[in-house]
Amino acid sequence: MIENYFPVFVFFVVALLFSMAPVLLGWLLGPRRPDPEKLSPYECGFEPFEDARIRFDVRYYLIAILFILFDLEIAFLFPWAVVFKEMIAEGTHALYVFGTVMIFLAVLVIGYVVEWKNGALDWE
Amino acid sequence: MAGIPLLSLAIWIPILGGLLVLAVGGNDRNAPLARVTSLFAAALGFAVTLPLWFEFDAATSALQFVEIRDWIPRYAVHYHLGVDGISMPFVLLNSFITLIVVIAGWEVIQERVAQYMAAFLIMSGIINGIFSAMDAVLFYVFFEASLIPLYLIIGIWGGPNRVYAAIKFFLYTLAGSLLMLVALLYLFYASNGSFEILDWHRLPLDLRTQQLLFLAFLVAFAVKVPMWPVHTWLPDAHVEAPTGGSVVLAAIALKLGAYGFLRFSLPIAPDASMSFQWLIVTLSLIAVVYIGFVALVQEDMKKLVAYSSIAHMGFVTLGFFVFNRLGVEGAIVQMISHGFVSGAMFLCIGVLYDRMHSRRIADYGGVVNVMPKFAAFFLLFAMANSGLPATSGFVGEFMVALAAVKSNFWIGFVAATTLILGAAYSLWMYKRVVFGPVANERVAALTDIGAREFWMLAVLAFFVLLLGVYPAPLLDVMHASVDELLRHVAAGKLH
Amino acid sequence: MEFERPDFSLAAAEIFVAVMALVVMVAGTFLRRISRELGYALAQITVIGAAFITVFSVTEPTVRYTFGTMYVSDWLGQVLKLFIYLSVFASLLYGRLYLIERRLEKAEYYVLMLLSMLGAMILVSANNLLVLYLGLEMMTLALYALVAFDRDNGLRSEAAIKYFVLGAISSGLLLYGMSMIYGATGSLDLGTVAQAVYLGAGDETVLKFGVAFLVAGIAFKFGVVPFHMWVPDVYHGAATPVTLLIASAPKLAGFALALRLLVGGFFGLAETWQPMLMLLAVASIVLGNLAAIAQNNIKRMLAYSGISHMGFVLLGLLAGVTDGSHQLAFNAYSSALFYAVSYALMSLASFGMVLLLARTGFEAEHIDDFKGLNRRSPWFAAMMLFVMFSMAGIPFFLGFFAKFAVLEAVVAAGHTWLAVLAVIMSVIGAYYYLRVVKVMYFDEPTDRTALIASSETRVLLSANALTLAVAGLMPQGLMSVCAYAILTSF
Amino acid sequence: MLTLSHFLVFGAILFAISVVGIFLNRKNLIVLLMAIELMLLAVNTNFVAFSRYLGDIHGQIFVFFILTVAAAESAIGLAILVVLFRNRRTIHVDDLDQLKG
Amino acid sequence: MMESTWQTLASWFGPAWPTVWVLLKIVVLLIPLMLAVAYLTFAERKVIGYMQVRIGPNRVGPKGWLQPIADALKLLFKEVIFPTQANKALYVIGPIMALTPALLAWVAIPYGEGMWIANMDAGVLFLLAVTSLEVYGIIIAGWASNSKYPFLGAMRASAQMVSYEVAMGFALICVLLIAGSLNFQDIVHSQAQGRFAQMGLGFLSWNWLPLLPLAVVYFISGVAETNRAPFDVVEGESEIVAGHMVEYSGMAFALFFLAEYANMILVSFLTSIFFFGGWLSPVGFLPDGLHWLVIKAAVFLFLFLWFRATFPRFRYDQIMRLGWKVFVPVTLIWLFVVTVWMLSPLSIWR
Repeated sequence: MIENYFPVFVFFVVALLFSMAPVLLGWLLGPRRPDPEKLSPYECGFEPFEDARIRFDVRYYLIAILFILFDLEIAFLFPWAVVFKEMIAEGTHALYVFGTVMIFLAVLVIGYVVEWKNGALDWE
Repeated sequence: MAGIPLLSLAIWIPILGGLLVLAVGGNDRNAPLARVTSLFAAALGFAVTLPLWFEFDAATSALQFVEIRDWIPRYAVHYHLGVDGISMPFVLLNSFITLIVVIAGWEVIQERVAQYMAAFLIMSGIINGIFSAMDAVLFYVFFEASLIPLYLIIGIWGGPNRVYAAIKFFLYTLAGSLLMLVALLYLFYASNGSFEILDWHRLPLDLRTQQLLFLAFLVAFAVKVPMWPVHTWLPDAHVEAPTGGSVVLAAIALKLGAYGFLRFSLPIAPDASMSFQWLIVTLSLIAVVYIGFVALVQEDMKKLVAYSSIAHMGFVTLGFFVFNRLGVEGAIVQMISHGFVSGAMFLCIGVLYDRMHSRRIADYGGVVNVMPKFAAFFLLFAMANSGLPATSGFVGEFMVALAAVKSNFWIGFVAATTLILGAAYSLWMYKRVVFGPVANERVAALTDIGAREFWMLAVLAFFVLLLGVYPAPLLDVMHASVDELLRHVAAGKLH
Repeated sequence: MEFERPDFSLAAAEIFVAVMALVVMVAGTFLRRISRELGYALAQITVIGAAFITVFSVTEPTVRYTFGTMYVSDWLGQVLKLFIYLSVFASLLYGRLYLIERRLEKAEYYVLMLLSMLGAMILVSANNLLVLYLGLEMMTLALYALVAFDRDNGLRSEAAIKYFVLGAISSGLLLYGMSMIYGATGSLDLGTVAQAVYLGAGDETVLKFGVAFLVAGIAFKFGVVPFHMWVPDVYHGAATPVTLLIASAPKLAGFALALRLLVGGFFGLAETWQPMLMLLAVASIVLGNLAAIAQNNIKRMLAYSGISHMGFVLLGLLAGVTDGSHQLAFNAYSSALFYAVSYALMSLASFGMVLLLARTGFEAEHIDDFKGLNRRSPWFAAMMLFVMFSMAGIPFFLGFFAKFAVLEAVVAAGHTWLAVLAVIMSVIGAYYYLRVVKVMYFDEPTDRTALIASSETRVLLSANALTLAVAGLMPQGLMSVCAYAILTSF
Repeated sequence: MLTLSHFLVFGAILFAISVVGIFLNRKNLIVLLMAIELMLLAVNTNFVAFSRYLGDIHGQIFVFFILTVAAAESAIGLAILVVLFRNRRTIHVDDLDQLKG
Repeated sequence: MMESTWQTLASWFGPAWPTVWVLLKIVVLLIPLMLAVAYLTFAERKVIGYMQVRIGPNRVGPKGWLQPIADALKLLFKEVIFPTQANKALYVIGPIMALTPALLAWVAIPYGEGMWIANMDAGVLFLLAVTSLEVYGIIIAGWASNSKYPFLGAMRASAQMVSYEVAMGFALICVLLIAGSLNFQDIVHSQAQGRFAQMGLGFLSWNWLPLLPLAVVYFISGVAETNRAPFDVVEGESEIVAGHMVEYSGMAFALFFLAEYANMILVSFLTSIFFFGGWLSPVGFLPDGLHWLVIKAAVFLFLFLWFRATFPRFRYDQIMRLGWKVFVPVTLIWLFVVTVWMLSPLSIWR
C-alpha cells in the first residue's frame, strides 16, 4: 500500500527539480541589465501611485468561503460515493444510507438556494 | 391562642403590609393612603406580638409558640420558628419600635413615602424573623435580608454622605455574616445534615473546631453589635440615616449581634467562649471606656449617641461573657432598655433636626426656652442614657456591673466608669443643647413638639420609667431560659 | 457491516430545531417582505415547540442512548435544555424591540439564534467526544456570527473577532486534549473512555496531558481566569440581546461539557483536574470580583461578575471529588447545576434590564444610565434590585441559595478555606452590585424618558426577576429538580 | 522507521508553533487565523497517528469532521475579518483597542 | 530475453533499483509530455491559424516545426526580471509552485491496463489534492509581484479556478458512485462492463452516455480551470494584460506557460479516463491500449484549440454565473438522478 506512494515521492522530487531547473538556467543564461524603469511595477506606463496590495473586492472572499464549504461537502460525499455501490450490492441499508445522504444534500441545497436568492452567487 | 401561628403573623404581617403599602401608595400623590396603610400594618403587627407576652410561660426554658414546617427538605432546612425568654422581648420591642418609627416619619418624610414606610415594615418583619428563627438557614436568611431595607433607608433618605455610609454599613455587615455562613455550613456538615440550632447546641465539638466556629461567629456578630474595633460603620450609618433609620438601627439592629452571641456563640461553642472570655471582655471594656471618651468629644449629636450606643453594647457583651445569671440578664435588660432609650434619643435629635436641619451641638443652646415640653422628655432620656437610677438604663448597667465585680473586681471597676462617662457625655450634651441662653435666631424660632411627637415620646418615656422602677416582669420572663443557657455553657462540650 | 438504526425519537427536539432553523432561513429568503415578523414568530414557535417535545418525549428519568452511544438522553440533558430554551426565548423576546430599533431584525438573526441553540442542545446530550465537539462548534460558530451581526458597528466586529480567535484557540486546545485522550484510551465514546481511565488502561502521562488540555479548553469556554480575556470584550461589544444569550445558554451548555467530560469521562483522573479547577475557580472568583469593581460599563461589569460566578460553578464541580462518597458527590454536582441554572436566570434578567432601558440610538450600557431608575420606574428598579441582590448572594433571592448550595458542597468536601475565600470575595463582589442599586435608588435621574418596552417584555422580565425572589423564598423546587437530574443521570 | 512517537512529536511541534504564533503575533489577524489552522493540523496529525496506531477508524472520522468544522470556522472568521476591516480599515491585532476597561 | 535484461539491469543497481526503475518510468513519461507541451503550442498556433485562414508559424525549420524549440531557447536567454517591490523568494516560488503540481499530477494517471507509475487506491483523491495546489502558485505569483495587475489577475484566476472546482467535484462524485472506487484502474474497468460492452459496442458503455451532462460540465470546467479561452479573463489583454504573469519574464514566465499546457493535456486525459473509457477500445474487435487514450486526449486538446478560435471571451460575471448557477445545479440534479437510478431496478451498474 505505502509502496505505491514511493513513486509519488520520487516524482515529486523530479517535478520540483524540473520546475526549478529552468528558472536557474534562465537566471544563469539570461543577461542581467537592471534599470529602475525596468524593475518598477507594470502600471501601463504610469508611475505606481499606491500600494499594489490594494483592498480588493469582498466578493473574492465570498467566493473563497463558498468554495471551502462546497468543497468540504464534496469531501463528505467521497466516502459515500465509493461504498454506495457495494452497499446496493449487499442490499443492506442502502435505502437508509440513501436517505441520510439525501438529507445531507437537502441541507446543502437549501444553503445553496438561500445563497442564490440572497445574491451571494451574483457577480454584478 | 394556641393554633394561631403568632410568630409567622409577626413576621409576615409587616412584610405583606409593606408590599401593600407599595402597591397602594407607589405614587407620592397617594402618600396619605400609604401612611394610613402603614400605620395600620404596623399597629396590627404590634398587636399580634402582644399575645406572645401575655401567653408566655415563664416557667420553662423550652421554645414556645413553635412552628415547624419543611422549607428546603434537600438541605433539611425547616421553617422553624419559636421564641424563648431571651428572644421574645425583642420581638415585642421590634414591633413596637416599628410602630413608633412609622409615626415618627409621618410628616417628616415627604418623598417616596410608600417606599419609606414599606422599607420599615418589611424590615420589621425580617427582624422578627431573626429573633424567632430556630433554623440556622432561616436565621441567616433573615439576618442578611435585613441589610437590604436598611441599606435603602440610609441610602435614599439619608444625609449628604449617605451613599458612603450605606455601602460601608452593608459591606461591613455582609463581610461578617458571610463568614458565619461558612461556619453554619461547617456545622451542617459536622452535625450530619442538620440546620437546627438546637441540634447544634448538643453537638459535641473539639476545642479547636469550637474556637474556629466561635471566631467565625464573632466576626459576624461583632460587626453587627458593633464591637470595637469593627464599629466604625455605625457612627457613619447613624449620622447619615434618617431619624427612623437611626432609631431602628440603634434600637433593634444592634441587638441582632448580641442576640447572635446568645443563640450561637455561647451554646454552640461554650468551651471556646470560655477560652475567649479574655478577648471579649477586653474588647468590651475598650468599647466601654475608649468609646465613652470618643463620645465625649463629638460635635454631632447623632454621632455622640451613636458612640454611646457602642459603649452600651460593650456593656452588653461584657454582661454575656461574665457567665453568670446576673450578667446575662442584666445585659438583656440593657439591650431592651437601650432599645427604648437610644430610640428615644434619636427621635429627640430627629425632632430638633426636623426643625433646624442641623445636628451640631454648637448650633443649639437654650432650647428649653422655646421647647419646654421637649426639653423635659429629652432630659429624661438623656438621664436614662447615662444610666441614672429609676430609669431603665440603670437596671441593666447596674446588674452587669455587679456581675462583673463578682467575677473580677477590676473588670467591674472599669466597667463602672461607664456610669460616669455616660453621665458626662449625655448630660453635657444635654446641657449644651438645652440650657443656657438662646443661641441664635433659629433656635429662637423653634416651636415645641406637637401632639404626634408628644405622644410618641410619652409612650417611650413611660416604658423607660416602667422598666426603670419595675423590671421584674421582664426578668421573670427570661430567668428560665438564661439559666438553661448558662447551665449548658458551664457544662461545656468537652467530656 | 454492523449497523443499528438509531432511535430518532430521543433526538426529536434537536431534529425539530434543525428543521425549523432551515425553515426560518428559507422563509426569510423567500418571504423577504414579511420575514421580520415571520422570523420572530417562527423562532419563538420553534423554541416553544422544542420545549414541548423535550418535556413530553422523555418522561421516564432513565438514561438512554441512541446513535450508537454517541447521544445520550437523560434528565440532566432535559433540564439543561429546558433552561437553554428559556434563555433563547428570553433573548428573542427581550431583544425584539432593540433589534427593530436598530434595523437588525433579519431572518438570519433568528436562524443563527436557533442554530446556536441547536448546538447547545447537541452539546448537552453528547456522549462522544466527536459529538461534543460538533455541538460545541455549532453553538460557538453561530455565536461568532451573531456577535458580528450588526456589521456597521466597529465594536461588534472587534468583539466578534476576539471571540472568534479565542474561541478557535480554545477549540484547538480542547481538540488537542481529545486527541490525547483518544490515543490513550482508544475510544471517543465517553463511557468507554471512563472505563479505560478507571481500569488504568492507557498511558497515564498521555492521559494527564490530555486532561490538562481539556480543562484548558473548558476553561476557555467557561471564560474563567486565566482564560477569560474574551469575556468582557465580547459582552461589551456584542449587541445586548446577543450578550444576553452568550451569558446564559452557552454557560449551561458549557456546564454540561464540563460535567460530561470531567465527571462522566475522567472521574478516574480527578486528582489531576481537581487542583486545576481549584486554581481556576479561585483565580476567577478573585479576579472577576476585583475587576468588576473598576467597570463603568454595566455589560463589562456583568461580564466580570459572570467570570466570578463561573468560578463558583467550578467550585461546585471540584467539590464533587470526595473520598468516594457518592452522596457528597451528587450534592456537589447538583449544587453546581443549580448554580449554573440560577446564574442563567439572573443573567437573563440583568441583561433584560439593560435591554429594557435601551432605546433607539441609546444603549444604556453605562451604570450611570441606571441613575434614578427608581424615579422613572419604581417597579423595574425593584426588579433590578432583585437581580443585583440575587447576584450578590443576599438571601431571599435565588443567588443566595445558589451560593449556599455550592459552599455547602465545598465545605462538605473539606475545602473550608476555599469557602472562606469565596465568601470574602463575595463581599467584594457585593460592592459593585450595590453600586448599581445605589445609582438606581440614591441618585437623581439624568434622563427622565419613560421606558419603552412591549408588554410581553415587561411581563416576562418582571416574571424573570420575581422568579429570583420566589425561588429564593422556595428554592426547594429548583434544587430538587437539579438534584434529581444529577441523580438519575450518573 | 517512523513510530507513533514521531508523529506525536511532530504534532506537538506544530501545536507549539501555532501557540507561539498566536501569542507572539501582534501584527496581522490573518496570521492568527493561519496559526489556528495550524493548531487544528497538529490535532489532525495526532488523531491520524493514533488512529493508525490503534487500528481504529474513529480517529480518522474525527479528522474529517475537524476539517469541516475548521472550514466553517475559517469561513466565519474571514467574514468577521472582512466586516472588521470595513469598519476599521485595519486588521492589525494591536489596533483592536476600542474595547477595554 | 526481456526478463533477463531486466534482471541484469536490476543487479547492476542493487538496492537502488526500484528508484532507478521509477526514475526511468518518469523520464519515459516526462520527455513525451514536454514534447507534447511544446508541440501543443505549435499546434495551437497552426490550428487557430488555419481556422482563421492563415498559415501560422512557418519560418523556423521545415514548415515551422522548430518554432517551439526556438521559443524555448529565446525564453531561456531572456533576462529574468525581479521587480524592485517584489517579494523575491515568493516571486520565484510562484511559478515553481504552479508547475510542480501540474507535473506531479501525472504520476497518478494510468496509461493502460497495468501501466502506471503509481497505482494508488486513492488516486482520484490524490489528483484532486495535487491539482488544487496549483491555485497557490498563481496566488503567490500575483501577491509576490506587488503590482496591481498581477494581483487582480491572481485574484480572478483563483476565484475562477475554485468556482469550477466545485462543479468538477460533484461531477466526479457521480463517476465514483458508478465505479465504486477511487482507483483509476477500477474507474476505467467499470466502464468496460455493461450490456453494450458485451455487445462489443464499448463506447456506449462508457460513462459519457449515462453521465452526459456531467461529462460536458467536467470538460468545460476543465477548460475554465486551466484559464483557457473563452474563460481566459485572467489574462484578458484588454483589461489586465497578462494577469498574474505580468511581471514575469524569461524562464519564470515560461514555467507558467508550461504549467498551463501541461494542465490542458492533463484535463484532456482525465476527461478521457473518467468519461470516455480511458484506454478502452470503442468497439470490441479492436484491442485496448494506450493509443486509444492518446487519441481521445488529442480530440479534447483539439477542442481546447477550437474553443479558443471560436468563442469570444466571457465576461467575468458570466463566468461566475456559469460556474455557480448553471453547473452546480446541473451536477446536483444529475447526482440525484444517478443515485436514484442506481437504487432503482433499472440500474445498469449492478
